[in-house]
Amino acid sequence: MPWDRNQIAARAAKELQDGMYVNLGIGIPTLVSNYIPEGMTVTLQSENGMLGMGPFPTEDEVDPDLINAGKQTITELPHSAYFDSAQSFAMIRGGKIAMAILGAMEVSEQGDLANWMIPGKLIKGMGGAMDLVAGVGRVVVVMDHTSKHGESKVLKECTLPLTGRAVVDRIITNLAVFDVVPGGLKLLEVAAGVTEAEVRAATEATIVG
Amino acid sequence: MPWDRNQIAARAAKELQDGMYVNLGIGIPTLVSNYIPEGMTVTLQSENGMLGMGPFPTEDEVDPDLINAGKQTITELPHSAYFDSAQSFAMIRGGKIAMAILGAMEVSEQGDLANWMIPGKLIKGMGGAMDLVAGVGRVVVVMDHTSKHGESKVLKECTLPLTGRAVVDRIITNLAVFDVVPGGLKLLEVAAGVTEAEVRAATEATIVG
Amino acid sequence: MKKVYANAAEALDGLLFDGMFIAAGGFGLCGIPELLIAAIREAGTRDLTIASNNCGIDDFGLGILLKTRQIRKMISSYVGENAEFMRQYLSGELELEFTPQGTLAERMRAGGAGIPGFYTKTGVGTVIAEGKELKEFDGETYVLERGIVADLAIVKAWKADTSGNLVFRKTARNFNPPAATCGKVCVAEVEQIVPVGSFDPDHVHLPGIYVHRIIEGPHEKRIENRTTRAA
Amino acid sequence: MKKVYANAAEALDGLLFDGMFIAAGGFGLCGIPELLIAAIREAGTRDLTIASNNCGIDDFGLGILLKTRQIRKMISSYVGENAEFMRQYLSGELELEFTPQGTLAERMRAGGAGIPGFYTKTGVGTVIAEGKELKEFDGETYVLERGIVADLAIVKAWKADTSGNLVFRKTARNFNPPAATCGKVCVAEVEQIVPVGSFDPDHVHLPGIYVHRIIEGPHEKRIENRTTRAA
Repeated sequence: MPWDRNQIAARAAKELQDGMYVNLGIGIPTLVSNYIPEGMTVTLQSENGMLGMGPFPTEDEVDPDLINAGKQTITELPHSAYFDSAQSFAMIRGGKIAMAILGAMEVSEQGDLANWMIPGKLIKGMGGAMDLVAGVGRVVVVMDHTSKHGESKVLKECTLPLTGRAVVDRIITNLAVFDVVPGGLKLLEVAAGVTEAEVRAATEATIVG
Repeated sequence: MPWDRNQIAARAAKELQDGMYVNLGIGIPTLVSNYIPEGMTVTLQSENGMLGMGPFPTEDEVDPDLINAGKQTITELPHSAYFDSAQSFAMIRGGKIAMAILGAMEVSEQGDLANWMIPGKLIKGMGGAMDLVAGVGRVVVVMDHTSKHGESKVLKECTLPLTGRAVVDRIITNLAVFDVVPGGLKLLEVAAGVTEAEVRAATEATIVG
Repeated sequence: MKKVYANAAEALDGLLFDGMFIAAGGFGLCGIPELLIAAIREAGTRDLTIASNNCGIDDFGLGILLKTRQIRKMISSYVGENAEFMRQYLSGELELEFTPQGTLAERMRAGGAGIPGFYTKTGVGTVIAEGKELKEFDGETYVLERGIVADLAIVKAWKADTSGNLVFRKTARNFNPPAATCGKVCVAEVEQIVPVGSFDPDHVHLPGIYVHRIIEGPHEKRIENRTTRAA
Repeated sequence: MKKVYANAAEALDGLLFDGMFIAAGGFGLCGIPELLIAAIREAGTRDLTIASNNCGIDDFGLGILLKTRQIRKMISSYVGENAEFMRQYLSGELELEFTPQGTLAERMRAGGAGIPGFYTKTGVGTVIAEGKELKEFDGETYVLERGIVADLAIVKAWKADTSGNLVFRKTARNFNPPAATCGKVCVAEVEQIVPVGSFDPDHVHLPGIYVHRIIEGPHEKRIENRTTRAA
């Protein structure tokens, strides 16, 4: 069985280390915060101007002045700090964030990432994603391996406009986990119940090693 | 009689306008704050990170964490705000300070200013002066008209390393007040008891108009 | 020098003109200058270029100026939540200068800080860098981005003192400080105006030197995406 | 991830090496990391390049590292108060990269913000711009200045919480935040370490992400120029 959204998030949570400052993108990446191991301190950055993002609020706690980058209401923690957007991206661009876990529309074997537009169809905008992939220490992408039509989204070359070139370090899909290495992708792990042959069949990118 | 230091400062204070944000340099410029007209609100910036600089402290009020750019102990005011040096010079470079009143070793008829070093002899450093003359809305220089040896310090060309090129708007010396205009300096005012002939004799720069 | 004005219309009096460039604070609907935006709609100022991370939603925030077609061009990083924004852009009715969020914030800060251009890695190798100058530093390629200076900055803060010092609250700070600094004139709307001396000078987020006119709320502060957990 | 260390020597353990580049906070003797400077003297680390607005005075602050000849090069805007600094510079024993104060602060901020270069008007037409790239923007000439990234940043704050969030006091803030951001590692000395939750998150001046190690005072906080008025 391929991993579901929560299983992908749980696998991505294994990338976390104690003391890390991490930025989680919108969608599956946001779920990663549910799987931070007990006893591990991970500080979540929200690029709209906060370090130390807490859980969603109870109804009583909802505050219109306290949202995350997905515009969801959130809460603060004892070690939280607020700052403006220029400062927020100063720390992102300056490499102070150890890791970003982001969604993807497409990823390539060179580590290129596309996740902000489909020309003529869907324009979301890059938001902070271009800054994140350019600036943070390590970029982990979480995504479905294939499109609804069964086409691989793990490609030799991205077809969509890029968010960043050669920026992805690790790819976690519903089928497998890869590292971007010289010459292509290195298969590290396969979802339980999925065969390596199935992964290879669903992957357009070169798998090496 | 040429003006003394306090009279120069009093004359410079006439440059102030209500609501102005002003930076005062070290030396005579610091004295200008003693001559702010009653009822006029002038906010003094100290480039080490403060707006709303107050008077010197009483002995009881002395605080090592509260100094001005001349490293003198000072006080705060009800509308004061503190910020870091990057923010301080962001507002200086960004033209938010309406006026700076600065000392000078030499000034030229093009509005060039030299006030930070005498090669081989005296090195103070430019401190924030280069940023101030490049960034603020209006630069007023206060200075002695001549050296101890009677040589003019109001020159056709500065001989010392420059702090800024074509940056001075108005010059207030112990003898006279000039504006920097196309072609040279325009004599606006002469100190009481000083003759225009004396001013001209003490001035190497071209006086026009 | 009185900075306090009675309402948004008075605070904007004499500052608006067709074809002008406005920088606006806010992220999504959080910390947006909702009163000033409404006053600009009432004033009917046209052909606006607006630098703002988002463009509100269809019926709130900058979205209301899209509806009235007062905006000619947006400089933004995200259009995701606004159907009309996307529609006007895809149909070519609206010009859109996509700018990565961090680059946008830094462009505002730079413009306010007298920095006409800076280099960043963000966007190198993407369409964002096309037509822009590239430069190598220590073996890496960077793209030159320009500082923004706007005719007018409109921002929202939590509190102001009468000298214009601003204090923001939580993530409603966001783009407001950098936007404020890049305006030739800055008008701020706040929930409460307090006397000078009310703030600890160490707690001021944006010094009054950046703020020329101030008005006091009331603010709706609409929530875009109310997400809660069980108590 | 414990950030709190027992003393300056322990906090610097493993971080010092000959020929290294250090960025230091402080302006004059105000807000200087006096304990960390003393520990660097004890460690005897040599051939230092130090970016700091000033270099202390003869017997306090960075001046003590001049006396021991541990400094090879200073990046500073002002040497005025330090006779030994001026003497070593004029005699050619010390290299000095004069940098205007605002350019120095911005170079630190830029380095910490992933900006390798920015343009400024400051210094154009002076010796400061000699040998540097000039560029025109909108008819005005600007000079390219480089971001600074230091091996180590040493800063002084008023208080830290155990997660490294820093709060500064009055004008002792000065260069400390930009210096902290430009270090690959940042060690902060403070007058008091408090538990997390002690600070209002809106009052944190420098978030803990920038701060790797923390020690607590006591600080002498010497006054350079005590100037008073009659009570």
